[in-house]
Amino acid sequence: MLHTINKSPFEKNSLDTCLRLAKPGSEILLLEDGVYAAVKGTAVEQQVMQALSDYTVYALGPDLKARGIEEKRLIDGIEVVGYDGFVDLAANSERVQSWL
Amino acid sequence: MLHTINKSPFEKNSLDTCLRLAKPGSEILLLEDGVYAAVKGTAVEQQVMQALSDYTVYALGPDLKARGIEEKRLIDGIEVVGYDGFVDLAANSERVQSWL
Amino acid sequence: MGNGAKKFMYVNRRAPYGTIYALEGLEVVLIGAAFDQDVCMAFVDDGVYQLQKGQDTAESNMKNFSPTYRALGDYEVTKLYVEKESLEQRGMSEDDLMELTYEDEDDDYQEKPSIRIVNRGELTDLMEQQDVILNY
Amino acid sequence: MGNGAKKFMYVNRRAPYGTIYALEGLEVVLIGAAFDQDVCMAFVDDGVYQLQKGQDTAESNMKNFSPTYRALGDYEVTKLYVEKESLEQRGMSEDDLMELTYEDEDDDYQEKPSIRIVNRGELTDLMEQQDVILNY
Amino acid sequence: MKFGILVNEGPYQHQAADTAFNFTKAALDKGHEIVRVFFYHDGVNNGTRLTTPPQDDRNIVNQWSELAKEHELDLVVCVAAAQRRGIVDEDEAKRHGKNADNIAEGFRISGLGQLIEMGIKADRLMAFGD
Amino acid sequence: MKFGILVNEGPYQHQAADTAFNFTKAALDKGHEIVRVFFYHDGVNNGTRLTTPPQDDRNIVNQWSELAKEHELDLVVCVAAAQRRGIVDEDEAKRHGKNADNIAEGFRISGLGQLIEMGIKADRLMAFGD
Repeated sequence: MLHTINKSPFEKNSLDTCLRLAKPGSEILLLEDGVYAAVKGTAVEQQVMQALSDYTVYALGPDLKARGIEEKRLIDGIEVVGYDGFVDLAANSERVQSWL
Repeated sequence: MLHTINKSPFEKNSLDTCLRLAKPGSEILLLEDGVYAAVKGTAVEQQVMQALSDYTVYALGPDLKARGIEEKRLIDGIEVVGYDGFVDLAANSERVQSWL
Repeated sequence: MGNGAKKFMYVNRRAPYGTIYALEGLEVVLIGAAFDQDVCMAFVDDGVYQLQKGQDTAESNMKNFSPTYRALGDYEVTKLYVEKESLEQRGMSEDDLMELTYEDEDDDYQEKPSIRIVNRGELTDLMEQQDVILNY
Repeated sequence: MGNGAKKFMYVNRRAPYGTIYALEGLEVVLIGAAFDQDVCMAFVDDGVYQLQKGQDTAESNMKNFSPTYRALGDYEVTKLYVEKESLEQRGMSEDDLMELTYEDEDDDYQEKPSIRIVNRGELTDLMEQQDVILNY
Repeated sequence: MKFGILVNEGPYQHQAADTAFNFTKAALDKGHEIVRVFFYHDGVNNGTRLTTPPQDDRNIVNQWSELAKEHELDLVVCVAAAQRRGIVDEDEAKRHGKNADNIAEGFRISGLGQLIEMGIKADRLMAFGD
Repeated sequence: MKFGILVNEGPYQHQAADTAFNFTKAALDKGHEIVRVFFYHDGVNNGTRLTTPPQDDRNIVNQWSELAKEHELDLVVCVAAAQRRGIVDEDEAKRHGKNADNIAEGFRISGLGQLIEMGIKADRLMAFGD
């Protein structure tokens, strides 16, 4: 199952709720302002690193670039995908939950 | 100075930021979904009780009623005002900061 | 419910009135009821506030749509899952929520409660059983 | 600046692109610069992301408005206060921010930095000195 | 006392549009002056006459139009924000080759300078948004 | 594979409107089918032809209209949400006594049932919003 998060973890509670309710083994895609959760050294870094042991975490490349986040600043283990990869993730999951 | 907060403290970071930056002695008005911070027994109760020692905290009555929150459920010390009281608070403060 | 019925879950995470998502989300559920699918609703985070008793919008001049939740049973929307952790974080219990019921046609039309308090693990399992999840 | 000038502070608390507030907020600042008031900007919470270096929107097909911040100096908007605590929470330092400067007409047009890192207490004091605070 | 009112969100989606109206009405009832109501961001969507909300709900656009008529309020829709979102008066329609306009009674379209001017003239600027 | 696309926010204010478009385009490029694009909540505001964004910015409404033409997309604006927000086609204008309409090319106004039907027909329903 694919979960998407499009909110900054510093502004809204979407990441918290997703991590509380997503089944281990699920895929999580960070996009729009949600990509800020993927960056090293932030106040949510531990939470995201913990999540990486339960989930596969992706971040949307075009949204990282728009926000000036270079890939080397990402937490190890987070995979970058484009819109085509987003489509593949959705197609390959049985269902999608957007934590709007 | 009057600070207004219209967001739920469980959904957004507006309350946190307001309490970090508002000068002690200021007035804080909770309105719209912000009124949920005024209720007893929630996960932010301690934070709000602490705030009451530094600030005067108000909640907008019409927004409490819309959401089914009876006044007896409010944290002691929070004052309820109507739209007319909101106008008075704004008029009596030197400036207003809306933490949108 | 037909054999080809899909499982729809409407996840409500927003408080009522501050934004319109709760009201317009409810409109989807009511329309959807005519399509003979397997429908349930989940109330998570601030979504639990939608079910708060005693809403009165007279002074704020908005439309009070809370009575509509009582109609859900008649539309055969009978599974309203409320996350226990979300209630607790907000200092609420089932007593704070509206009493919502439905008549169980498979059990001599007995009146039964629609609200079911579930913990996070149960909600996770429920989500995994769905075909379509709509989040407001 | 006239004697009757008011002190305006534009408080930016949102990330760029996810919503339009940053872009349209900047448009207010640029227009406001023509009114000869005492203007400053504050960057708090996700607002600090607006000043991140190296923004490139080609693949997301949005308008990259970050170059506009470089024009602020020419509009005599020279006080950009960035909250230290907000940077730290996001694992950022001044090195991550665009280099924004202005020419100080009171000091032989020397080029000086517009960004000033302030702590929460300093920002509190600055807010208390304003006449008008606009929050995006 | 002179209030300036800034509305940043459209009708119905966010309560901000309602709160702005209720505040404005309460301020007028108390004898205060409203320098201007400025609609910015999605707030410009409060200025369309094409809404038809359900009959058992409030009509946010008409409420503003009526309050403006009664108190000679200056309701200003930001032109730049309106162009992005499709709020158009007769002049704007002509200027951009549109074959229709949708501005509501009592609203006018003008520049962002009107917001700054409102901030200068008003004793208090009140912002309502998301 | 069949995708259904739900758009819950208007153009420009939230990136959701852009993400929905970029996803839809990418899905089509990969040979997937788009059952329908349904515009709900403020998302209905994507369906007005009266926008004139700055020339150096993308035109979100036209992007949808052009993509719809190219791929015969079904762009549906929810009637109830549209009535609250003032998105109107010729029929709706007549029905509610409005003297103008503003629907953009390639969009049609219809009921919420089209959203449910899209959820039933599509293999995946993708929601984009705030």
